[in-house]
Amino acid sequence: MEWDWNFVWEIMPTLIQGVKITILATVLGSVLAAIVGLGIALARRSENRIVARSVGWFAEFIRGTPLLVQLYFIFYVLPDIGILLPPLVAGVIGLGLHYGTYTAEVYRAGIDNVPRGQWEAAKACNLGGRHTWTHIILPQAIPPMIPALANYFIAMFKETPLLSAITVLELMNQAKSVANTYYRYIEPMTLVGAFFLVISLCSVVLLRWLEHRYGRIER
Amino acid sequence: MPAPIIKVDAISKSFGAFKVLDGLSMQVMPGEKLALIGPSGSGKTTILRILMTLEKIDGGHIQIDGEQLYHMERNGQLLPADERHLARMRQKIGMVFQLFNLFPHKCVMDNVTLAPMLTKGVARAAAEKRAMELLDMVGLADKAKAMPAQLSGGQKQRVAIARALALSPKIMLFDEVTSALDPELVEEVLNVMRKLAAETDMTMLLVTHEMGFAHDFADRVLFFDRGRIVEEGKPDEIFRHPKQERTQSFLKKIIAAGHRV
Amino acid sequence: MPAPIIKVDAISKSFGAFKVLDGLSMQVMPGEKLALIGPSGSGKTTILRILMTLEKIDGGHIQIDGEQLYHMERNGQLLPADERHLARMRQKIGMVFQLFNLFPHKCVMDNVTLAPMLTKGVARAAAEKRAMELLDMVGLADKAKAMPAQLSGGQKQRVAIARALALSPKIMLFDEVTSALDPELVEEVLNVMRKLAAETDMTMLLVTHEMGFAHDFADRVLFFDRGRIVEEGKPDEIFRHPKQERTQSFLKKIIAAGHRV
Amino acid sequence: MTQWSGYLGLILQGALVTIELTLMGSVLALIMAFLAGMGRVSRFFIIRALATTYIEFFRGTSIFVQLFWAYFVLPFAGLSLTPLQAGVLALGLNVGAYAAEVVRGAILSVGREQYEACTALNLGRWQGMRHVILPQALLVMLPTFGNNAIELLKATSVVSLISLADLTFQAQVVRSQTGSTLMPFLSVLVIYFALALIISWGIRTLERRMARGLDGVRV
Amino acid sequence: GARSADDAKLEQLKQQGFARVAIANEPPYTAVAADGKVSGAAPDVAREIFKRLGVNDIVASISEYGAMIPGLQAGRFDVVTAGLFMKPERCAAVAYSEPVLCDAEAMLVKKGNPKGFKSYEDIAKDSSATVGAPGGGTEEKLALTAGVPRDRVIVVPDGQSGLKMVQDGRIDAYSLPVLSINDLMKKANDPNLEVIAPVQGAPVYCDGAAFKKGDEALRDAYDVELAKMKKSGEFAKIIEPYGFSAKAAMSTTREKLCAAK
Ligand SMILES: Nc1ncnc2c1ncn2[C@@H]1O[C@H](COP(=O)(O)OP(=O)(O)OP(=O)(O)O)[C@@H](O)[C@H]1O
Ligand SMILES: Nc1ncnc2c1ncn2[C@@H]1O[C@H](COP(=O)(O)OP(=O)(O)OP(=O)(O)O)[C@@H](O)[C@H]1O
Ligand SMILES: [Mg+2]
Ligand SMILES: [Mg+2]
Repeated sequence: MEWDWNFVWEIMPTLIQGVKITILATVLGSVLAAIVGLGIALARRSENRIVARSVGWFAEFIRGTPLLVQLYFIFYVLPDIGILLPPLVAGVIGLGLHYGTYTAEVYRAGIDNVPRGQWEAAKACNLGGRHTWTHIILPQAIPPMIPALANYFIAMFKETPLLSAITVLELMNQAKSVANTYYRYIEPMTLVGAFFLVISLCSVVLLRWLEHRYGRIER
Repeated sequence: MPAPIIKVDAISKSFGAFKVLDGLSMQVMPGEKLALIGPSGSGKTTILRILMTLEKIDGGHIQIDGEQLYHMERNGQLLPADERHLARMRQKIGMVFQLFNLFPHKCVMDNVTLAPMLTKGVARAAAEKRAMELLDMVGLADKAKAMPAQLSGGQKQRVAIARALALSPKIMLFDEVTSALDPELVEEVLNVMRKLAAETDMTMLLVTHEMGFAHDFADRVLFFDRGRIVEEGKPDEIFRHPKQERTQSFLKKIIAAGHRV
Repeated sequence: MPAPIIKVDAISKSFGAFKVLDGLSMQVMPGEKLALIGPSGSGKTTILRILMTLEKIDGGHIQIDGEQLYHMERNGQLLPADERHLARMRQKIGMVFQLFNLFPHKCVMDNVTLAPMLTKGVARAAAEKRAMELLDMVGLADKAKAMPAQLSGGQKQRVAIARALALSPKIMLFDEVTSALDPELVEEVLNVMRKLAAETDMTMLLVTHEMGFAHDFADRVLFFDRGRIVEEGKPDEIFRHPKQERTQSFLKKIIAAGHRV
Repeated sequence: MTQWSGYLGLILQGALVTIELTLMGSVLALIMAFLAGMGRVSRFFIIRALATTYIEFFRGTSIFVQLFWAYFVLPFAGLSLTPLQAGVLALGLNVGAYAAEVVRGAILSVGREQYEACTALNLGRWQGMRHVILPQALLVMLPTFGNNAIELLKATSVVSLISLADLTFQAQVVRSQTGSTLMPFLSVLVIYFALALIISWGIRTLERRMARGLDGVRV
Repeated sequence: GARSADDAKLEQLKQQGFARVAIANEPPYTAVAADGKVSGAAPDVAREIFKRLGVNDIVASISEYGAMIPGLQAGRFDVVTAGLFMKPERCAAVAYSEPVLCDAEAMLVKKGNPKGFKSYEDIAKDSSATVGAPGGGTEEKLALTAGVPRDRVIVVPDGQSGLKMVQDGRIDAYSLPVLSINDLMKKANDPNLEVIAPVQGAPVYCDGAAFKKGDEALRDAYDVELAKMKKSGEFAKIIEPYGFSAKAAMSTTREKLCAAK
């Protein structure tokens, strides 16, 4: 089987349709993951042992099991208890929840990396809990973790093909449907690969910049 | 005779199985300047951190300015202090750390004004005016807009002192405030502290390895060893005529290592 | 008069735009004990690191024991040294660092025997015998099986000295070997160095802020400032009667900060 | 529901395939990680360039694309792999690229002073690497390797998309044969989680064993 | 020439003792039993024919419909026996045997057929209606040809998912061959569902075993045995228990089906 450029141009518009959905899912998933992660990180630090423990185990469970199965679960099992989500919404929730457990670790590391001296200085300045978080800890914790967060969002982007399993017509699904129609795998799959590679290489540049911009904090 | 401003009564403190403070008692008079000296690991830092409520005590009592620090009296009963009580007590105490612990993401001015504005609701203008006075006092009025990373160690430590003073505490705690500094920068910080000691009637507790400075600065010296006060007295007594053998051998080693007393 | 063992000839070194060493020259005689003093950032560490080949030079020449350090003579031409030449030259030089730099995953014995076994092919038994002698010399024969993390700072530094000696270098470089230690631990390291100075005819270069020790230890003192040697002479001359204004003001500050000279 | 117990056998067969994939993939990933990770810090430009290309390519294109490529496109180049081989190849190379960065990071995380001590003791480059740097770096790598192994375990679920009868795939089969959705998915989630727990327990044990008496090494 | 190469294929299969077949997971065409054994009408026929050809067994891998032909071309399987209906485009891509299983198309809808579908055109006309079908299957193509836009033809991975999506109201109709839908209905036993069969305007399709282009000799050998079995009635014995009609398969030919518009 030979590479066929005409075929490439023919299927391009279809694939671009898929790209749009892929990007949409990634963006929405990232926003959700950023929020879920902060929630988990704070809950795990909670004074309430039961909350901290159960959130901890839940996060471990999500982190230790494949996103693909979780997506099946959200899409096919949840309707049994009356939660019927459109494919894209189910996909975004799956991505957000799954990656939220990763970003939670980033938040945790970011917070732990603020030296103990800063907590103590805040106390010596008689700042209360809320003021310590908002004025001292988070402003120092968040900038250094931006690159790590971005890293996970790029990883999430590369996992969006999983959404094809729950009928979201993202890039991979479009490519498969093209392959199904014309019985040719080489061009669509290679194009999908090239597309991911290009975005990834661009994101490497973006990451370098983020690292440079936010990576360290001068003390 | 006035009442002591700090009254430490038989407190003990362990880290795991290791007993750092063992039934320690001491009293400090208002306005007194106290130097805490002693070998590494003897608990000097720990007692300061306990007074600043950075560590909890396992037993005993502490009174600050006539009030219990770690306990509250409610209906004649002594209960463990809650966060509100601790916050109120902390207003009386300020602390300067060995490693400065400035807030690296805030400029010098913001470091000094943050706490008064947030905890006492001082208006920005008033807070900045007071901050400028304090920065002037420590000789850094021209660095108000600088970020901590742009300062030398000595300058950082002087900012840290100004920051602690901004809350006008009655008691100031200093933990080896010069030991992280290059030798050439030590003097500028000690000068500020001398000035402070001379000009205010604040109570000051100082942990230091600079025996010469401790000698000039302190009204009274406490010598710590293994979580207890082994000897105390006027600087001249302790440094020139230590009674305890442990004190003598400690001072001898320090002097041999090249420090002036 | 014997030939100098170290001959530094008009070397310069920059980090980026910042010129750390600027046409520096100096000579050291075999067996001489040299103290390098001077303010922070004046290039003392840099010259030691250059001698140890941890930094490259930008210009100038260095001869060690009659051979070029950074250059090789081939067919009468002076070429930049290759790794083999450097490795051979490094056999003559040992260095002890401020932060010890022990290998944390190896016990004390392995720290000392590793290099002789790997670089000189010494058999384990012979290497361990020699290591025990050295550990005995630094007073740590009983710690041979300990891991570095189990040692105090002073002990770590003594192991580091033994490790450097195990390669029997002709020249030893010491960079502020006591400045990371607790005051009480300084003396044990200085004692080892005194012994070393008295017992061997090794050439020793010492960077230090311990003026008292520099005074006792050194045959000659070099005072560095901004990458140049501003003044040099016998310890008594430098410490008691410094000629240069820069030297005087430096020593005055150090003394004011509480250090004995 | 009587049927269901019969299908448990299928699921366990799937678990076996998943374990097999994880083990073989991990071995390949480990080899690639050390080759490429040390290649990245090589003195020679060519080796660095090769390692970088490998890493960026496999991190950049999504694992799905790599899998479909290995399975559907490679045969046209005359290399026909069984589904298991294709799965191991894609997973191993993909995770190996991520782990290579861990190796590199760990090597670089060993302080400059350790390299300088090696120079001062006149150890050669390889001697220093072998006796001083790598033993310390290994301890730094280990926890992240554990995470990589769990990532690999989870990624095996995507081989179900190329019809390799792993855990996820068998869950699908059981689902369409029994008509029950909840049970197969829930049970494979639990199995995946149990496997992930075993991996992290194993790594922790290994770490404790290696870290004995090593409080000085950064972990 | 080509002929002997083709014979070689059968020889090779005989030697390795099995043929690799692609199946779907769609009873009654193909099915996997609780013990993991492959059954279903299509593989059962293939198993019997291969046995007669001297190939003892078949090894099945389950595949998506869309992946079957590319997989065949890539040499992943020797033959597809999965209810892959003959259509002109497919006949161009693979070498089919004579017809094996024939079936009409059906749709699964909610009880009472609320949207009143009778044909794929009805779905195309209702701009809010969605239809599910296996990716790369006949039904997907039929729906698209009937004018249902791409975004209303939902690619559903397997029958159980399709059933579930109709139950949950995610899609309005799910289309598969009649017997497949009936099998699904039997398992689901859901009174809220209804089957529309046959779909109006959709022809009756027949599948055949699909071989790679170039394997025509193997295909021809396969056809010979298939014809014998059809004649002897063994063919009917295998497929009729699954609900398929042997007569339907015997009343048409590959030639007709591949030419059909
Ligand atoms: N958070 C902690 N956990 C465990 N042990 C601790 C902790 N903080 C202090 N210690 C131990 O308590 C002992 C006393 O410590 P402390 O810091 O009070 O000594 P110090 O007198 O200030 O000594 P130095 O002169 O070295 O600062 C030390 O042995 C120290 O190791
Ligand atoms: N790797 C480097 N990159 C950039 N600047 C450097 C580097 N190493 C040293 N410097 C700079 O070179 C100057 C001289 O450094 P050096 O360490 O030799 O001083 P020093 O005399 O040893 O001072 P100290 O007493 O503080 O150890 C300093 O200003 C330092 O900041
Ligand atoms: Mg202390
Ligand atoms: Mg230095």
